Amino acid sequence: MSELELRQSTVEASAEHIAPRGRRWPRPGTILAGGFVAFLVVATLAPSVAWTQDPNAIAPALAFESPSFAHWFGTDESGRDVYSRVVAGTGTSLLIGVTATLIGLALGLVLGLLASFAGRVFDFAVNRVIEVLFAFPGLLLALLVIVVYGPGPVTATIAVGLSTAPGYARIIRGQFVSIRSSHYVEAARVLGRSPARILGRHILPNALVPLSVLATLGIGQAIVWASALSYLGLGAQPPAAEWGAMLAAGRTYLATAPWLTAFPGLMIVGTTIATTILGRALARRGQEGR
Amino acid sequence: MPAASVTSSSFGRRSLVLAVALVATLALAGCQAPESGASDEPVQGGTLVYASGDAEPVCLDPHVGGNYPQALLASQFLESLVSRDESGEIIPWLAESWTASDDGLVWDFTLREGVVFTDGTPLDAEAVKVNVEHLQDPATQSSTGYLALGKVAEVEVVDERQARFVLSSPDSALLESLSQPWTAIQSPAGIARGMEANCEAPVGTGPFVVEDWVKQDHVSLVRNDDYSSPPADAAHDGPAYLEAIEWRFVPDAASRHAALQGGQVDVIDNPQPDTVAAVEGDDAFTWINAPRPGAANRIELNSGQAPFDDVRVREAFIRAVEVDEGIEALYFGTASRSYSALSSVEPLAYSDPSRFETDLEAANSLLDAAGWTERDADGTRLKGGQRLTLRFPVSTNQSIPAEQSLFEQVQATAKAAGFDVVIELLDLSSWYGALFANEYEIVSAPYTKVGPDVLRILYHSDSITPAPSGYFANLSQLDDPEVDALLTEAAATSDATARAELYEAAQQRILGGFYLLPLYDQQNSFLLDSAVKGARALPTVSTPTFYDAWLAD
Amino acid sequence: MLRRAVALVSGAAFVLWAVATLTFFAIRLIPGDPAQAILGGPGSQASQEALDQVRREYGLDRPLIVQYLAMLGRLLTGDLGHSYALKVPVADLLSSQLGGTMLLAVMALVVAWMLALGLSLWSTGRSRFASIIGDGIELTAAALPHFWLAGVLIAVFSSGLDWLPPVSTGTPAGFVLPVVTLAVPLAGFLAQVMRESLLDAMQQPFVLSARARGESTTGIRLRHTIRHAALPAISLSGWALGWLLSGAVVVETIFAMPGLGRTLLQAVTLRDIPVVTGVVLLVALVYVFMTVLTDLASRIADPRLRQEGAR
Amino acid sequence: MRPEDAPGDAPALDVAGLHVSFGGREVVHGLSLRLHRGECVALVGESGSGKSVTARALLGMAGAGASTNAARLELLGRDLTDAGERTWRSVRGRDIGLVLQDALVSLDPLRPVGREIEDALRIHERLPRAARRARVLHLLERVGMPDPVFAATRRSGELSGGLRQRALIASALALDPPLLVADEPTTALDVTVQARVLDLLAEIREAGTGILLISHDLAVVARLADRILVMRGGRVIEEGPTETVLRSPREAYTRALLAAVPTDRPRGSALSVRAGASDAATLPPATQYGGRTRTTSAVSGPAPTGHGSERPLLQLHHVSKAFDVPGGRLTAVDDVTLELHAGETLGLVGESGSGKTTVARLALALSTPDSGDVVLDGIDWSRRPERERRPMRPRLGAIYQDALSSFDPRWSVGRILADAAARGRRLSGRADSLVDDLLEQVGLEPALAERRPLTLSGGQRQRVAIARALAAEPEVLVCDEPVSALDVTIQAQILDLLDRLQRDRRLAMLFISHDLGVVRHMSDRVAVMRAGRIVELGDAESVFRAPSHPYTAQLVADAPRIVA
Repeated sequence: MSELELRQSTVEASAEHIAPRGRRWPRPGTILAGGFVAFLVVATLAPSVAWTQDPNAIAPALAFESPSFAHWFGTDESGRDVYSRVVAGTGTSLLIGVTATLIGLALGLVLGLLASFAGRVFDFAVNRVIEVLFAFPGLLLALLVIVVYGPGPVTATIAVGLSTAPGYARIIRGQFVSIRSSHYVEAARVLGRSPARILGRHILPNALVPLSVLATLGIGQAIVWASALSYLGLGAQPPAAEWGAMLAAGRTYLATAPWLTAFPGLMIVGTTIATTILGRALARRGQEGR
Repeated sequence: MPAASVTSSSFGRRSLVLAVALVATLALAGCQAPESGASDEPVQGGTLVYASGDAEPVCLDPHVGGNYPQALLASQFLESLVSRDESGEIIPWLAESWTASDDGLVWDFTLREGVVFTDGTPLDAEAVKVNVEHLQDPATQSSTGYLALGKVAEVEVVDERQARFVLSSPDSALLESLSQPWTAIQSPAGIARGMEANCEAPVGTGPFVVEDWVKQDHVSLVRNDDYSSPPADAAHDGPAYLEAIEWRFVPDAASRHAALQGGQVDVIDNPQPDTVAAVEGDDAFTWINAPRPGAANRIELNSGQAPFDDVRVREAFIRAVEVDEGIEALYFGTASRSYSALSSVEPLAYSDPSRFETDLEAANSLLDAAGWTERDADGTRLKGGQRLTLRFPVSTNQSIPAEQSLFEQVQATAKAAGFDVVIELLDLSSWYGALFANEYEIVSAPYTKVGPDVLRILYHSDSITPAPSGYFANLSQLDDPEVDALLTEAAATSDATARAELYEAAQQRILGGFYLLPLYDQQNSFLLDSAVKGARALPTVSTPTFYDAWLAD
Repeated sequence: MLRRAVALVSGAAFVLWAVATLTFFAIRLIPGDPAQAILGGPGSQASQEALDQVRREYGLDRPLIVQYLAMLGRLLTGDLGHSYALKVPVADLLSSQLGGTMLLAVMALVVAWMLALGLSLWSTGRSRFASIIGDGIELTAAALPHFWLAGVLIAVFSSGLDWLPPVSTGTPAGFVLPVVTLAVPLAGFLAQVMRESLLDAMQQPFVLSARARGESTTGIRLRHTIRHAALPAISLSGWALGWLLSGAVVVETIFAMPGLGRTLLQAVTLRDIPVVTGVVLLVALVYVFMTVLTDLASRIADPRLRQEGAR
Repeated sequence: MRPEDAPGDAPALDVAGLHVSFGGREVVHGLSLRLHRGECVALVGESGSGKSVTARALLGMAGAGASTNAARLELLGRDLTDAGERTWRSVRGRDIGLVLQDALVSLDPLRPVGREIEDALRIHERLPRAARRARVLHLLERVGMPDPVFAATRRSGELSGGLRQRALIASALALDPPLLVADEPTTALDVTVQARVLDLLAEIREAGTGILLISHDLAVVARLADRILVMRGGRVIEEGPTETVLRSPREAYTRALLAAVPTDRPRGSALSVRAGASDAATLPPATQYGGRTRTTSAVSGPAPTGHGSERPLLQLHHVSKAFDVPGGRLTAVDDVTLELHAGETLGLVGESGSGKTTVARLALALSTPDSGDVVLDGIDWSRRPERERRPMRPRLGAIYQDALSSFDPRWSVGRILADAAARGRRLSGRADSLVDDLLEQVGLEPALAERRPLTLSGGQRQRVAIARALAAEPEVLVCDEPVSALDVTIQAQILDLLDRLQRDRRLAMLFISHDLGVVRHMSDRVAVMRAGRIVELGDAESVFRAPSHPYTAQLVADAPRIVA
């Protein structure tokens, strides 16, 4: 079992435990999370709408100002506006999170499909591969990728994606196997439907919808891992405002300027929580819609 | 402790910074003077805990490789033939005197009498010979020491206390080279144990002995009770006051500082400028500011290829970049702007602020003149469709966060003139990789060496040719026969005045060509719990020494 | 039983072989010359002779397949080679570092378990309020990056309150912050799982049976539901340990503790290939061992799993 | 107050005006009930009738969010109307015991059953450990556990269904409470095991314990209960001695319940009460969802058994199938030979694990036999590659026990049916009318086409499943336990529907069930399966009337029936 499998199980469980009381309105937590994610989307697509000044404009004379009306989140060591940088960093951070998740998902899908449909030999082989990949803990695998390909945001993204792949692969395989042996697939076989049609009409749609929910949950964790790589000096490049890199840079001034780390940190934590809550809400809707 | 409190209360304002360095220096010197009052009487015993933010050495023998972290530790248990005092004068240490032949090719060193290595081997001329051979043996894998002794052809044993260095060509930097920890003298018996054992615990004549090295954690050093060879500028004779030193490796700056505040450690190195400023006026802590000798921290402009093969573009860059405010904000007044290729502790450093005045208009017209007239949507200048992009590889292992922030400011200010600076944060190996591949326009690399001869290593055209491993030190790829001639001549000139003139001429020419942008001295400072008395930095490569140190209650 | 044991051991051997092979060939992709790394990294001014000598000495001049077989042969005898940078046998280096990291990881695992159990027991089956609070704590804890949490803990408990040392001192007090840093995010994950399985268990008929016997709520928690809640968390422990080892890279750096994580980070920076390979193999070994252990523990705790094997 | 202190004639349980509601919605409306020691009272009703909630309310544990109040709630004369949780805890287990449906999950699967039984002793009495152990063994012996010492150390999952149910009863009897509430105590069990457990409950009643037996199955209740209370919609609608209620039920609903029991009902007779009957109570619950009432009309007349010389439509020739299980190989189907003719229903009956479902899967060519052949209309169906089988598949339809899981959860009813009817062709405009037509045939509203199966009731789902099976116009219909998850009146409707469709379309039907009554009612011929083998095969009536194999005889004897 992995982080992802664990998340999947909790999502399914939380969806089960919430009695369908015919709720028409989303819960307050979901609305809040939705609002937060909406802000993230705006900050990603049109950051200039959300920021109050140029995130890369330096003003060393204004360095280390604590949060104020002019600078909501204070200023950093180069006098840049932390709020604007947090906004500007949203795109990069989400890009890293989303791309890493997509890489993990795509790899997991290939492995999972191979394991489920390419026969016993493949199933055995892929399962061993997954097991071997699991033997490398996430950061270790990421470090190994970085040893080979050198540090940087692209490598970090690939590394994080790669390290989540075995988790996705196992879930996807499990999902395919359970759907393939489900009664409704059997019912389709009884009706004389071809394997391709069964795969396209039943198995893929039913496996991929929960997977997309799972992916929303993976994004937050991917950002956290990418930020750890940034802390170790193996992540995003300046002056790109990326939350992990801001956090890593700001940690130096933790004692004297805590706002440098507090706000990017809150964004990472907030994004993870918000995507998780939304993922759960999605899962609930999926469950209720059935 | 008066000296300490003066030091710690006098920085914080830019105008006072220069004074601070002086006061700190005086404060260190002051420790030598006998002091009144019972509490100033040195106390015997105790263990000092030192927390180092520098990388943990992979080998404790500074002959192997030869980097600064090794020098930091080696200064506690190894000693060199000579040392240097505050004014930059060479003073006796393991060698009590020396003479040079008129042609500068033969140097005779007379060793101090009665000095014994901590394994019982006596210090004699044979030991000096073995050390030089060890440094020059490829199997030792020496880099820094090997380079420093590049002109030493052989060492002859004249008698037990007389070692004769025979040079292949005159070397005015020989004494400075021999004062460095990377050429320190080790026990021949210790060297004979082989690299693995010698890396674990080198044997020297120093005031402390390596007892144990727990990898990734600490090195235990214990007092050498038979110690008898302090350098000429030491405050006392005989064994050290401290019983032991626990030398810990604490890579995280915030943790290191918190540990000092919490009393878990007594001394930290590489303190963050903001934390130094934060303990300002706090009697509980003492700040030792000891910039490294050799080169100043600077940004080198790669003149070997476009666009910096054009002096106008180089000047435009230097005119465009504004770093003064940044240095003040980021270093909280703990570092002062440098206008020289050499460290401010080098007596022969030549400084010329006029060449580094920021002038955006001048930068723009220079670039226009050089043909970089168009601009794209980002505001980056273009010439024949080529963008004015400057690749800037930065080693995360060699630069502190404040420095990286400063580079970001360089990036931001250069943008105004139309430069697109691309900072690439790289680990050390990848960083070297980028340099070898010539994939850089600007770069900042530290280089520590005692004496102005460092200029020859950094700016002589010979240093453009890479070693088989790909290494080359002349990162600005400065290729000027006149500079070459000046530096070669200076290295062979033993007359002090003539040598100083030659070095000044060379520096003028180097600065005048806009090959580099000096920033500040190589930052090297220590925060001490004020219970630690008598600690100082050796004026050679500014490594700390705890021979005179003691722990007040 | 014997068949199972054979399957487990051969599976473990396969994983280790595959990890060794993968690492060996992955590392050949690293740009740069290993001989140069041995000679003190690319910054050194190594001469051609020195490079050649090192290549001969380390067998780097032989064909790749010969090097690979030689490595496998050495591995079989437990020889992990010599560190390029530290010039010591990798096995010696790692054996001195393993203890600290394992102690850290296992303690963090135990603390995470206790935190998660406490939180999930507190927040489950009470009010909606408690469940929302519990949920919030879990989500937040699970989203905390280690290095940030460590910074906050140091700022509060070391710099602020001066209760605990910010760097490892070898004393129990020095262990507190690193362990907490590692344990809190993990506890967030574990608590999520535990709470769900606790909720699930509380809706099972056997809880009704127990209540019908006159069992109190506390009694039901202690005698029944807690075990069910623990089951998925037990099977997670193998993964959790791997996760903790990842976190150890960061935590050991921040708290200046000796250990595998820091060794690995240093080896990565120095391109010290034998050490990287050694750490990877060691971690894989630990993972394989943990997998077997959790499998065993799950079987002991849940007879249904044993039953499955017999049906 | 100890039971023996109670007034001699105080009933074990005396309840009057019991109301239970959840969040303002009342689910039990003023129930009254009196039960003496040594007496068994049955509470009978279909799902949702409020019987289980009542049972729980009597133990003071109707559930979170439930509010319970009663005019009178006395246990052995002790008033419990205002009892708090502490009081209830002292009562539960000591004065009143509860036996739930499935011991696999009603006993903690992680703990040895001995410990579970011991718990009640530990909670209520201060006994030394050894004494408690002895009591546990004694209790296990009392409930007829063959090896009590061994059984005490087993977990529920390690015991067979019957034995674990005995252990569950032992745990409820630990302190010999005067009252035992048994909520569907035999529902998950095979017939023969069910009979033994009912015997055990009878013994317990004889020993002086009052039993409140809760069941949906009148036949089970008939065996044990002294009095019957019929519950519907949270009310007791009829009450009386067992004999009276069963022989001359007053209420139409009770009559409908009785009519729905297929046991001993001749083939072809309608089980569900006809639509349009005056009493609203007879309306099947299908009307709860749809607007109009569409009930199937009863069918009558003898079954058109038309085989003889005709070639069988589906044949299984000496078919065997084994599966790998840890620790060996399990032969699920062992040399089975069956024939199925057009227009005929072949019943396949057997207990769980006898191989019935494997036979169904072999017949449907969802799995391939290890040896023997499956022949569909003269074509060797089992040996062909799937590609060649696929065009033939629409000739067979299948209906499963769990209809819901046989539908793609993302598809609407309309899409499911249109897809099945399409047989791979494009339907375009005709799809809607086809779906409407199919829904009408199985007695469902056209409006249901928009819904997802999850939102349908159990009966409606099974109707949709039947409609899907019919959509492809099959010749053979394989029904694997089609009604075992349904309430008895719904079961009756589905059985009637299947029967009618089979006749109308001259379908060959393989009807698989563990329920003898259902099989007997539905089948022309019957095969009895045990441990993978057919032990008896023949005409349905003769097999059940005069079983030749002792196993069949045992099954027939143990089957619960209303009229003994």
